[in-house]
Amino acid sequence: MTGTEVTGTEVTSTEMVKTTYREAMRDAIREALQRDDRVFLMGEDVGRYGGCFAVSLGLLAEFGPERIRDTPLSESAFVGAGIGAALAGMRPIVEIMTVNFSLLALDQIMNNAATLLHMSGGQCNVPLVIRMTTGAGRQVAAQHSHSLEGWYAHIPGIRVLAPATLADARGMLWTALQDPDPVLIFEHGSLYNMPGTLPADAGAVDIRSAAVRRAGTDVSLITYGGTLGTTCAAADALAGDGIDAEVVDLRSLRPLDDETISGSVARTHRAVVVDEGWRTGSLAAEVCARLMEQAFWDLDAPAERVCGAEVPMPYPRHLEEAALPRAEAIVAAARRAVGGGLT
Amino acid sequence: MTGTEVTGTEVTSTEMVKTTYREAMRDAIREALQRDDRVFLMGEDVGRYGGCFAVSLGLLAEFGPERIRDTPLSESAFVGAGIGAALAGMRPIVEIMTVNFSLLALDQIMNNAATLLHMSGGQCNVPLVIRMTTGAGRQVAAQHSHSLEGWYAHIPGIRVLAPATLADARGMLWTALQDPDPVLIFEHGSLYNMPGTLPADAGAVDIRSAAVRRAGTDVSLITYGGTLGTTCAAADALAGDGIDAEVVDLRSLRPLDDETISGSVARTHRAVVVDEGWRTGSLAAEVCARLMEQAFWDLDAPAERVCGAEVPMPYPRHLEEAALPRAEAIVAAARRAVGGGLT
Amino acid sequence: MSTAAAKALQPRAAHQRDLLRQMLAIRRFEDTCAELYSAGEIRGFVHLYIGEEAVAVGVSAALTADDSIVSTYRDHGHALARGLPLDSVMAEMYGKTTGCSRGRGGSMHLFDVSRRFYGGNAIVGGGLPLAVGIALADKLRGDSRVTACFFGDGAVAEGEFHECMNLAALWDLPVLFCCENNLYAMGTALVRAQAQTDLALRAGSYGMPAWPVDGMDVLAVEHAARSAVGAVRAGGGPHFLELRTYRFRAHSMYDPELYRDKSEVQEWKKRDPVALLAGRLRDSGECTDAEFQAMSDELTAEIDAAIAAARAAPVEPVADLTRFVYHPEPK
Amino acid sequence: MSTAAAKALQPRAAHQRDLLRQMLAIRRFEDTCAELYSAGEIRGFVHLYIGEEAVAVGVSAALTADDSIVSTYRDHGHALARGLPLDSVMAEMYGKTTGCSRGRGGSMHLFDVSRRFYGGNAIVGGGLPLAVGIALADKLRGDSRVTACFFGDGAVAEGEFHECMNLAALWDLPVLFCCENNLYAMGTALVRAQAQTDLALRAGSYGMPAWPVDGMDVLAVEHAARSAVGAVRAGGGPHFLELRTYRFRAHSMYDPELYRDKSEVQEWKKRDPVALLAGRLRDSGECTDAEFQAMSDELTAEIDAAIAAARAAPVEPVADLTRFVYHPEPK
Ligand SMILES: Cc1ncc(C[n+]2csc(CCOP(=O)(O)OP(=O)(O)O)c2C)c(N)n1
Ligand SMILES: Cc1ncc(C[n+]2csc(CCOP(=O)(O)OP(=O)(O)O)c2C)c(N)n1
Ligand SMILES: [Mg+2]
Ligand SMILES: [Mg+2]
Repeated sequence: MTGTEVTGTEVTSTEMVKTTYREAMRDAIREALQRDDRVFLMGEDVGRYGGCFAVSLGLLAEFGPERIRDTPLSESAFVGAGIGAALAGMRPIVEIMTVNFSLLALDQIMNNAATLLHMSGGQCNVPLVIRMTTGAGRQVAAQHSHSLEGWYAHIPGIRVLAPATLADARGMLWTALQDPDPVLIFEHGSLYNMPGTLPADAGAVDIRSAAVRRAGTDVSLITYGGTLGTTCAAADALAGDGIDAEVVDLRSLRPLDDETISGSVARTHRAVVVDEGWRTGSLAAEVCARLMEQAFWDLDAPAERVCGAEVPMPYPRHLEEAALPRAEAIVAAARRAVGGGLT
Repeated sequence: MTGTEVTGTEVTSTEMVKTTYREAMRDAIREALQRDDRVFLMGEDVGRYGGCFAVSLGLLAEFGPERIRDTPLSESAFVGAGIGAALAGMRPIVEIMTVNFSLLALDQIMNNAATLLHMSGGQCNVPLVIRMTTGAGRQVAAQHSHSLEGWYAHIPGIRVLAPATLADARGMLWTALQDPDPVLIFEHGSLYNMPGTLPADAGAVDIRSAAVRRAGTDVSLITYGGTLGTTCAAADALAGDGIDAEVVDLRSLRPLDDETISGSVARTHRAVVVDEGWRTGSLAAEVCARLMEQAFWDLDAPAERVCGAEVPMPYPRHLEEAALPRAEAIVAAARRAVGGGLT
Repeated sequence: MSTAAAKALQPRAAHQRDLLRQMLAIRRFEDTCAELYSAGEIRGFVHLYIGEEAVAVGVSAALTADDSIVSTYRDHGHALARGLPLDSVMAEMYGKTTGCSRGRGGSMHLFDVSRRFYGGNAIVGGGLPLAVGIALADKLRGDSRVTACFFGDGAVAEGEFHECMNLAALWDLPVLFCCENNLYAMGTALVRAQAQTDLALRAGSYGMPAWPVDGMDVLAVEHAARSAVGAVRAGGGPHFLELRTYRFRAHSMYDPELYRDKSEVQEWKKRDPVALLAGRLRDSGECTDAEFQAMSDELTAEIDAAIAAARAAPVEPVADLTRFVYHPEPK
Repeated sequence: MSTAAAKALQPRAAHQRDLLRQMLAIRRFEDTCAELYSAGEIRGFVHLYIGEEAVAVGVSAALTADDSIVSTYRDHGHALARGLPLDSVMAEMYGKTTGCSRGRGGSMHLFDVSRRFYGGNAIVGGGLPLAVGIALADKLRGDSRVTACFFGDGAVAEGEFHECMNLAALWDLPVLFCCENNLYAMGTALVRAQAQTDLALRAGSYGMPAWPVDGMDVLAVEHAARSAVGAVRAGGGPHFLELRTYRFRAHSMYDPELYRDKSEVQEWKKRDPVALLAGRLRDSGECTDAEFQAMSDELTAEIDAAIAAARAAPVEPVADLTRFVYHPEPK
């Protein structure tokens, strides 16, 4: 759950400026509002309050209440209204405070946003972006600590993104807004304070491919979002032991970039999938199933999963820590894999 | 999507009576209402209409409107009310017409039913049963054809059942009602008309274990619910080719019975997982991930998945059929597996 | 009657004959659908609008081509009244490529974005937020469109209804909420679903103008809709019409109708909206029996032609199964 | 005052002193929580009830031990007023095994089923269906319990609110809906969230008795609650109280309060419910400054003891991480 900065793959030669994940996200929203009249931001407390994670702080003053639109507590209606506005030609960014409340809007996402294009035989465009915070790590207990992006990745008709770096926080939104289909962006709550630098002219990034965040030869550590930092820390620890781990950041959870994932495993012959969500039925399960299908003969040991414990998140810090993927567990899994899965 | 009868494992010597899946379910509800005062059935159109699939037909006359309780169209409120009534000592059976509408009640299921016991440090009992119809096969298109039981199997704190036989339709409900935790029962819409016979005194069955519906040595076909019939048909076809398939009916989707699943694959060394849900993030993915973890060294070929196509269900019959797991696809996957996954 | 007065009546008569023709088209279309369903030519869920034709036709008459419409799974009437070509709707029932949704949607999911008809929606209440959003887009752009949103009495119990009433009223959005109160949600009578059965009063509690309308009288519906649409377009914020109507047929093709008396249905059939207007126009000489018969024959021919075309039309190839899940990747 | 009259007043005075003590206990408890939070001893989300104490205390005074309560994430006041031992609530803030939820829940999830306190709920509106269900169980069994359900003005916008009002009214369930209208949902003022800001009127549209109450005056709250609880218990169906109150502190510990003026807060603080009752009792001689100070000192000692006990208490072992996800398998 650390906010260690992970450097993106993009390298440029322009001036570098200090920023945070939160500011990168805010800059992305500001840029979108400036570049395209059809863009507006809508959600609970995005305006006067400044966003429950302060992402949109200041934007109300800059763009006014029509484009930075506070909504009542009505997740289903305002997400659905975002879909309707997209149908009618706008480019809404809808913020759901956290993934925990998105269940109240899931019918609209599943049965309208993801489905209208197909049901209408290709007529209905839903160029909508939905942003929400996900994940645990702040002791906010059972109803406020879900990681459900894996569920959303099950739904045909939408794209699901998980920016884990400053560059992706800065760059994924604009690309998502250009996409004719609905895109969901999951921002892990532990990342907002992550500091770092970005090129002054940082902008749109590709949203189709996974990224190798660290190259390695002995084992592929495959993860995304909030656990990228922990996974990189595990890779560091493994390096100390002489195990050279590759770290793959999925970036796009739907569709998955099979080529990069399988390509990595074809080189390393071992895989550990790290996912904060509850283990059973996690996104990690899907990655393992694909490795089974696409990389079975490449694997020298069974792919391992390091996931969230299957428990509604307990409040106390020691239990929350125990419930979340920790670097030691990743290290142990990687060692098992390198040992052939036989230990 | 055929309703071929699949015989349960239970064998008794009492008189056999003709019945259907629908009647077996109705008998189970009736028995529960008779045996336990605390039981009542609540949901949309369960009373006057007789249930949208006629499962509760006649029960209103028998038990009256307090115990066969029609609700307004308010999925979240009446599912939540079921949770509250269970908390307060009743044993409600809540019917959600179909899984498609359960998204509107998902917050209550996830954040209350599944979570109250833990959040309260063990104080809050939620002995609730929620029944719903699932699945496609009747050309009812994109918003009415979901198979989301795999999602529910992701949630710690609930049990998820999928009766695929008459014996299970007749027997799972009572056992579920005795369980102190919330239990979800998914009834595939294509099964209701399935005819067959049951012992006159058929009753409660275990809800913890998977069942081997057909023993075999060459490949394990692992499935549940609506696709059990198709899978058995595929096994028959394979037998004609000299491939002896074992058919495992998961029965309980959460928790999964690892012992039976891995045990089967340890014997056959090959697996095909069949699941009507969309492939990515399906329950089949979880089964494959577990096979990776628990049976990697037993597998002579990668486990295969035969799943629903990743598309909001189209209306026309030919496209719906193409979107659903078909016996031919299962046969082809089994052949690939038996051929070592190399073809 | 003076010649001048008679002349002034001409367009009125033509208009009313047109309303009658539209209602009759829906009636004939759906009678035919019921037959085709029994014959196994069309499948899935089919919800007939028979008895409620005055609502769709009356409301649609008050809208311009530039306004938007959101419908439900009981959408044949709304679609035809909106002017979707009958043959494209019929082809959709057959699941053919020539259908208004290329056959992918079927009865419950008729779409025609060129006519701003944003589709049948099979989740009760699920269309309301779409209507709110379409209206929000119009308001943000300063367009003077109105979005008409149809839904049943059953939808009023859903939380989504409440959220949408509040949003539309709070933001003063140009939506016309058209509640088709046919007294039943499947088998559940309004009185067993609503603590407060006066639905217009309920809507009024959000601070929006709302009133009940005789939904069996197309002229009453049109009159109410015109005044509501006018007010909405003039910036008066959302309006709500409770259209009191009745479904003559079963809820869907599966419904044994255990929940209501035949006599109740018979009572309502006395107020059949098609017969009501046809009778008036006959009495006033504006549509004679012969003219009515001609209209009917024309429709029969149109429907027969639509069936023939639908039967002959191609289906989407299986290879295209997953088309329209996403837009094609830019090359 | 005659001796008889003074005697008759005794129980009243004792009762009012008790109300004061309860409100003060909540105030002191929460002031302490704020400090402990700053010191990093307690974590997670903590929502203070300071300013709203009269609501919980007044409503709880009208309930019997056999009635049920459903609360929100802003639940310290409801829990303490219900009689949950202060030290078990404090231990819960520390996440200790001696906490009222064994430390698993934390501030937002206080539970005590032995006192029929069905918990803090952190999904806005999420507790309402539970209250409806508990009341349904009581009604089905013929128990004469009342279920009091607390929720904020923000919850009124959620669809769940609407569904639950309707269900409770339709089925005539013994629920007392206690809407804590503190004028804000996080940073969103009521006027920017509701088309119709008269929340009692809104509830009335479901056909249930509903009225606004001065939520800063504990006696007014108790009075209203007693009459509502009496009516509910007598079979009068659900009732709704709109308790007009104000939160003196930030929404949670993270909130910079950009959305309201300091002066507005100051205005409301003039109606501080603790000071209001303390002043009255001082003026009437029923609670002198010295008595108030003694009460306050007692509470300080009680809280200090609770902190010491909580600090010393054990945490759940990590080995028990997944305990209470399911009931243990029968052996
Ligand atoms: C959310 C949801 N719940 C349940 C259903 C099943 N269902 C389909 S139509 C219907 C009745 C709706 O009644 P009403 O809104 O009055 O419309 P009507 O059918 O009378 O036109 C029900 C319960 C559904 N489609 N969506
Ligand atoms: C469904 C849902 N949406 C959003 C939130 C985030 N949230 C927590 S409290 C709150 C404001 C609630 O306001 P109100 O109901 O008035 O209660 P108050 O905090 O004023 O006591 C919000 C938006 C939530 N917990 N649940
Ligand atoms: Mg109706
Ligand atoms: Mg509030």
